[in-house]
Amino acid sequence: MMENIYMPYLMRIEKVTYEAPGVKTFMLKFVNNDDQNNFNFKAGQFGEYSVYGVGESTFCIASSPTRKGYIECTFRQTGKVTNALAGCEEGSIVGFRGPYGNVFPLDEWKGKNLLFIAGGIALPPMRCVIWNALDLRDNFKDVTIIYGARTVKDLVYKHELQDWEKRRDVKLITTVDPGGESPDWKGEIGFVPTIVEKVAPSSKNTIAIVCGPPVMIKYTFPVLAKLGFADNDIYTTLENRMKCGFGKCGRCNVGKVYVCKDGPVFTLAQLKELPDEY
Amino acid sequence: MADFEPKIVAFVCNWCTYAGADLTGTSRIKYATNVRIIRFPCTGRIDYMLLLKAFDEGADGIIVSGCHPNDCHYTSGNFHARRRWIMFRELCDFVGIDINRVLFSWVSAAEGSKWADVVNTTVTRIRELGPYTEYQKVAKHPIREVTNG
Amino acid sequence: MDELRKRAKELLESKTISVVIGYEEGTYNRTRALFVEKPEEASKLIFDSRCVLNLATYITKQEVKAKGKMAIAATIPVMRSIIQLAYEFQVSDKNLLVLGITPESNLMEFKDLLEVETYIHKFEIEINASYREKLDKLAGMTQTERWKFWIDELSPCFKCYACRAACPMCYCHRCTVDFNQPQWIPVPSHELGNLEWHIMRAVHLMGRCIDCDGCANACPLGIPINLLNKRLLEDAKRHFGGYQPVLKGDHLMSTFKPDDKENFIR
Amino acid sequence: MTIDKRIVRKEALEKLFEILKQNNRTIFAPVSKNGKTSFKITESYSSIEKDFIQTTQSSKESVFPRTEKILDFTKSKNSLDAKPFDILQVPEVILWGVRPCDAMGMGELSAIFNWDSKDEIYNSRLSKTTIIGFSCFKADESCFCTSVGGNPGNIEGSDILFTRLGESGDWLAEIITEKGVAIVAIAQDIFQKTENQDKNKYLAEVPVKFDRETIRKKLDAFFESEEWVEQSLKCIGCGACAYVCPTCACFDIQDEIHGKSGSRVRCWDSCGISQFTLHTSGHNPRAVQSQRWRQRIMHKFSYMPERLSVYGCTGCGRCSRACPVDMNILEHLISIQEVTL
Amino acid sequence: MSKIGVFVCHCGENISATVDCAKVAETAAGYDGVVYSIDYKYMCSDPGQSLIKSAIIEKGLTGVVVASCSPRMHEPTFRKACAEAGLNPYMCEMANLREHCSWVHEKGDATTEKAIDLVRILVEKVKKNHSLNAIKVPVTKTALVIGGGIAGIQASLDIANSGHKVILIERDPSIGGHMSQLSETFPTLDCSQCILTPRMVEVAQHENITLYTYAELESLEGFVGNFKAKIRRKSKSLDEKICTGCGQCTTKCPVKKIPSEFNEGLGKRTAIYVPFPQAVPNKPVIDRVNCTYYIKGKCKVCEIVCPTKAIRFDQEDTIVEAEVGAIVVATGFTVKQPDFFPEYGFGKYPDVITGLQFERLASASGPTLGEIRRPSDGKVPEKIVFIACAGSRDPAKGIPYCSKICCMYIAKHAMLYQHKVHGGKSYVFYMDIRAGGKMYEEFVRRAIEDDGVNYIRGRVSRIYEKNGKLIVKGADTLLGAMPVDIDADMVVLATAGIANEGSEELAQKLHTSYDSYHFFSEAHPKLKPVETNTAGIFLAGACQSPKDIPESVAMASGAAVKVACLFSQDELTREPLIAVVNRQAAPVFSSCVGCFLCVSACPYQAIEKEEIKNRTGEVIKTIAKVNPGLCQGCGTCVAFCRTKSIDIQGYTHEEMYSEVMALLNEY
Repeated sequence: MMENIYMPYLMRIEKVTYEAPGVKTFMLKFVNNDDQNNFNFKAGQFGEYSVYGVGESTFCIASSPTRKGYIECTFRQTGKVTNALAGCEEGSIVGFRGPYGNVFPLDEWKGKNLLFIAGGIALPPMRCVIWNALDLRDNFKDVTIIYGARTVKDLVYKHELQDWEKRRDVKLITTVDPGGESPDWKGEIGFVPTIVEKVAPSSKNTIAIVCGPPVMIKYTFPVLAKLGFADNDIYTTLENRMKCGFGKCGRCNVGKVYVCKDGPVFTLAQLKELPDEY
Repeated sequence: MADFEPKIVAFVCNWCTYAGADLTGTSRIKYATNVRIIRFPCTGRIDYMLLLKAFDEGADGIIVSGCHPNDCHYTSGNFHARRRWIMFRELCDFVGIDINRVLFSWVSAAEGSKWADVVNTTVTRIRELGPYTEYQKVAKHPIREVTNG
Repeated sequence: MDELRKRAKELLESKTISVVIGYEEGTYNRTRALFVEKPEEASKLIFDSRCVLNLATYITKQEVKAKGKMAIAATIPVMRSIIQLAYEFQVSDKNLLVLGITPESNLMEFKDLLEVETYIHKFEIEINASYREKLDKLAGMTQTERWKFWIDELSPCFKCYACRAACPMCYCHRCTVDFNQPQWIPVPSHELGNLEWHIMRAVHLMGRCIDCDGCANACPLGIPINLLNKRLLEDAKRHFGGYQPVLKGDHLMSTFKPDDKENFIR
Repeated sequence: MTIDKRIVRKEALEKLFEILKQNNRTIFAPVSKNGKTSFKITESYSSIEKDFIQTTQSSKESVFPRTEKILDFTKSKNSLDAKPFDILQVPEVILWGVRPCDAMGMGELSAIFNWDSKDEIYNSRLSKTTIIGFSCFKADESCFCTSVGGNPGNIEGSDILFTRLGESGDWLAEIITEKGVAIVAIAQDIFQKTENQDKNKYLAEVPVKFDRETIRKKLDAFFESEEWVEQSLKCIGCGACAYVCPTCACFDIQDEIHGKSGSRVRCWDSCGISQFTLHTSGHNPRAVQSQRWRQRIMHKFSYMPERLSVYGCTGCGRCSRACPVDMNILEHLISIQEVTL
Repeated sequence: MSKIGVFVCHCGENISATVDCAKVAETAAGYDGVVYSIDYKYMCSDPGQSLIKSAIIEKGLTGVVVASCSPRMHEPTFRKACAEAGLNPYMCEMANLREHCSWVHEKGDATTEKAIDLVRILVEKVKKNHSLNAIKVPVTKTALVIGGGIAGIQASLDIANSGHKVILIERDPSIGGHMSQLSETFPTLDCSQCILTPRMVEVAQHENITLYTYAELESLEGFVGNFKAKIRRKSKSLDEKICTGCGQCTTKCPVKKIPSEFNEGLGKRTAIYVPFPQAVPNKPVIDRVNCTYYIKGKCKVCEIVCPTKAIRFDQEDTIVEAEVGAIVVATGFTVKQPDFFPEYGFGKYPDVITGLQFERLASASGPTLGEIRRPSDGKVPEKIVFIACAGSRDPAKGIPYCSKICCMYIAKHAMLYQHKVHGGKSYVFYMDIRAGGKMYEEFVRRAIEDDGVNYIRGRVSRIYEKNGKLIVKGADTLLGAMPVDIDADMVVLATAGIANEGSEELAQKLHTSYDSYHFFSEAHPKLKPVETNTAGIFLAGACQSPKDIPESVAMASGAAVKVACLFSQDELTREPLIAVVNRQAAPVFSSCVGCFLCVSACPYQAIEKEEIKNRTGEVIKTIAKVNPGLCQGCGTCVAFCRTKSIDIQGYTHEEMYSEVMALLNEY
């Protein structure tokens, strides 16, 4: 007997965290335990989150697969569904389908340095893999995180940023766009690509993972190239519009690729193969 | 249809009819309980889609009411609304929506008793017409399973 | 027809016009839109009684606009659409030249839209007999019969939006059906969604529809949706003395008369 | 590969229809209304349209309805109850009068709905549908099944395929699948034994217009071509082509709710409509119509063969007939084959 | 994340008598998003309000629904309470359980059911509500007063005295208006000029008032607090700064036969002239139409005689641009002119004159130095007839309204006549005597009883001349319509007061509305008599309808106070319940397609075009923009917009939609 692949898991909102203006993080727990026990995912994967009666919306799982028993998602209020999600309180029930898509190849990265570069609301997809890596800290050499946002207000995961700040085994550089700083801002000031050029570690034996708004990505890639990163060592995630999540509805089809199946994680090398329809 | 209690929605403007209905209250004039008032700034604000939505969600009758001509708090909102309704009524009638279930009226802030009267007449009328099953059938079960029309 | 080709050729050669929108021979003995950008291709242009597609739809299409100044072979319905579009600030003399085609299918070039306006006002918007018959038949039905008629007619609609796409007046970048906060019109194609979509469209065309039948011709399922617009056209005539597209002045639905009839209001 | 071949006499076809009805199957057959022929639930044999080249819409709707429930739910404060669509509700259906190109389309749909995760709802609908195909004895200028691996008498996808044997009016019935066998079983005396018959001489002439392999190869390098802009200039961006297509399967998922309870439905969508890929941010990966037209062709003739190892076109020519602005896919494919890069 | 609090009020017994308030509160508690729900005896009482406030703070409420009386009653109260507790006031909604439920229905389940529905509707609405902040518009604290009659003068002085700048413009060479033409004023018979001229001087000398005479409004842009006015100062052919007003020029000017406007044509003036002796400013202007130099190109006598060489023949009109925050329209009225009464032989018989002309005859500064002498031969009329309602209250003549002032000034005229011409006989033909007003009725009585004016109730059918007499054919309706013929020496017509010429064009320049008689329309006939539909533009005096002096002055002061209120704050704060056009990030910018059909639907001209330019400055999109200063929030545009691009704060699509949904569905 086949399963109805459109049936979401029922999830109860355990905790709501306000991250930044219009940005919230939900901690979701499975309403029924079997679901929870059968569920596992890997860093980089995403899901379809739904408010019943409103619809479904696609975004990544922001918590690490190493943290069991719950998943977290962080979203910004932009459309119909995210607005509805934002209207939910702790205790209310939402739907979750997933996990979908490919993953960050952490195993392949064993013994390498990791350079995470994130901008604005694109830290969440990164956070998943960051925690994953940190939880398996010994597998990797240096871990550097460069994170920027428009203003100090817009930085997400402020509490975790402090944790990473404190950790000896992580090098965290935060930056805000010029004019976005607050009086007591101690971090960098400048656009992410500029900062990357300034502080990035050597490209030698290093994997760069870049997530952020299109503009940021556009200008960061050349910098990395200049720093000597190979296209195969640069990873990013794509966010196309999706409905089904498993390569049927046709929305995320870019060239021969279905972002929902072959993505969302791509190396720069792979991206260069794709037509510019993402 | 003795035990049929019509659901009636009233879209009214804040300045005349809503105030008129307030007066009905302060003058303790009794009327049927079937009506629920939704307040708009002006009849000019009332979107025709809301009338359809009310029927979608199961209203058996609708009252739309505002200021008398020339009394509009915004001078001409009710005039615009009136012209819109003239056309919209024709359209509804043409597609077979029962326009006897939509009652338009001007009720000023001074016409407390008229409001009670408008409500009661509407309720009686809708009682006679019965529930709007014709429309509700389509609205509540719009999907024809496995069909090519 | 030759005049048209000749003129098109001249305009393109002289570079006063970057693209001429006209008709070419199509399949199934139909004609279809042709966009002439090279003078030598002007010879492909044709015109005859089969040319009913409302080309005005293309003058608001971003890819066509992008080509530069347009010239358009315009029959009277097309000219009406153009004037209404100009009234709504979507086209102007700056980017459009009208190569009018008279009912006698003669070429009639217009200096500017003002001339076009004056010209089309010579012709009343008239609903032809066959449709008048259909309208009367429907008017004769009981409300329930009409309801049934429309539910049956509209339920096959699968919301391909060909009617919208073919309509020169449906140039909005975001149609009400694409508006989802709140979701005024159900997205799926079903009886309610279809009914509300077509009612909404008819309302939005009040005082703007110029009766070109583009929507009905476009419908792959042959649904007579234009009956709605025709009926409203009639009503506009009955209640407000009808309308004609104009370049300036009041729009039927965004104005009013203190003595608009209100016998239906208590 | 056919299991068996039988003869059905001219007048016996109606009997078969009656028998199927008595076995209370829901029968969808071509019926004509204001100039358009489409599949409708049909009670009487006489109401069936017999002299048609192609129905306006494909028969895909019986397996992939334009709007179908995928789940129901009821919500209340802090609790929620959701039920998947009950596939047992799916009725036993007979598709009568399907053209070979349509039947072939079912295979391509199945590929889409099963290449990755298996779509239960689609599959159950398909499994409960018996397809009684009728070969084409007529074709028109839009038909090009022979250019995309089909032919007017193609058995692929049908459970039984009828071919009219010329003037005699008798029918050759090719029983192709077990479902077909089951039909024969309930109407034994209608399906008479026969010696081998050559149906080909009775079939419509559909000349080959292009070679899809050539086009597929060409498309690999064709992405940036100006041709797409040329071809799509007159495209007004509606979904007609996709909705009449037997293989287009793009869909949208929407929730509908009245108060506490509602359902999640899947409904057709089209890559030709500008909203299809539009992000809430306002960014649109396929911002102009030429990109959307390219997507349609590339998807059918390049991406699908590559990823699903089937082509997304059966040559039924419906999109050409349905297009409000007369974009003729055959013309466009031919020019793609001919244009030199 | 919505945390809604529901507060159900018993209003003593008013609600709880027929509605089961506890049940309402209890049911509401069950709704999604409602985290606190309670009923209480008096929500509007201090303990009631603090109940709400503490709940907001303790439960961290994001929205409040107070189910009590009509929002028209207590909305401000509860919104204020919420604000005090740190919740945005517009996150508070009221369900009307009293006026719309408990008071109009009998006790019973149905009534409670309705109450529950009403609450649910607003719970769902408030979930969709957005925090709103009052709109602030800067104010230019200068007022423009149009018209220098008594109303304009009064308004200017009041505004100026409240410490604000005023620009007063007057079409004629001098301020003063009709009042300066009057002889005495009813009901006190004090001399008009004696009370007016000091005011005129005060205006001229007031440091806060800039006076432009011989000037008109050219055009007006902007909105309340921020108008930009262009004022045309017609050339006076004179350098006012150096002119001393010695009067040499006016005495020497050869063109002496021009009928004087000030004297209503009964006197003459020169081509370069000062309208009247007490004119302010008391400096001449050259009437170019009649000046020989401008006609024939030579003369220049005035230039020659002018001791200060102040004459400037080549002077041109100048345009003054002024930024003003408010405008008072006080353009006054005029009276019906000759051709209008053929049956009365007006124009044909020089001795048939208007009331205003009689004022000049009776005025000490008039052409006859205050003696009543008839225009034709200067003879003192022994018999005089006054005809009331000459034109007024006469639908046939297109003036159905009552000009209001005539009854009183006719009584005054008759009285003055009796005082000045001893043994003279005066008759008044009237329809009704409308003498409403302090000491008015007494005044009329005095005319009749003490001064023996003969009042005849009836209309005059016609007037014709017969051997030097004007035969007035009338009828006395009190004596059964008995015909009355009077052989009068002079006839005075109380001609109808009508809108000033040009008032229509002015209204259009100001974007304000005017009535079918071309008088300016007030915003509300009862409650906003001095406002217009355009915020920041006010009315004073007879430009709105015929008025007598005290009324005009009162209205002027009223308008002045309105202006002063406006100017009392540096920024106007307005309720944010106005329309807004959505804006999105590039490349969309807005869903508005710029068809601008909304523009003609807006009663307040509040919708403007906004051009969106790219970096190189070229216009890539033109969309609608609502001017928050002008929008009054009616929402007509909202229902009209096809793309749903305009929405109205406080009554948004989402809010109204969810109200309807909530109303018809259980939750």
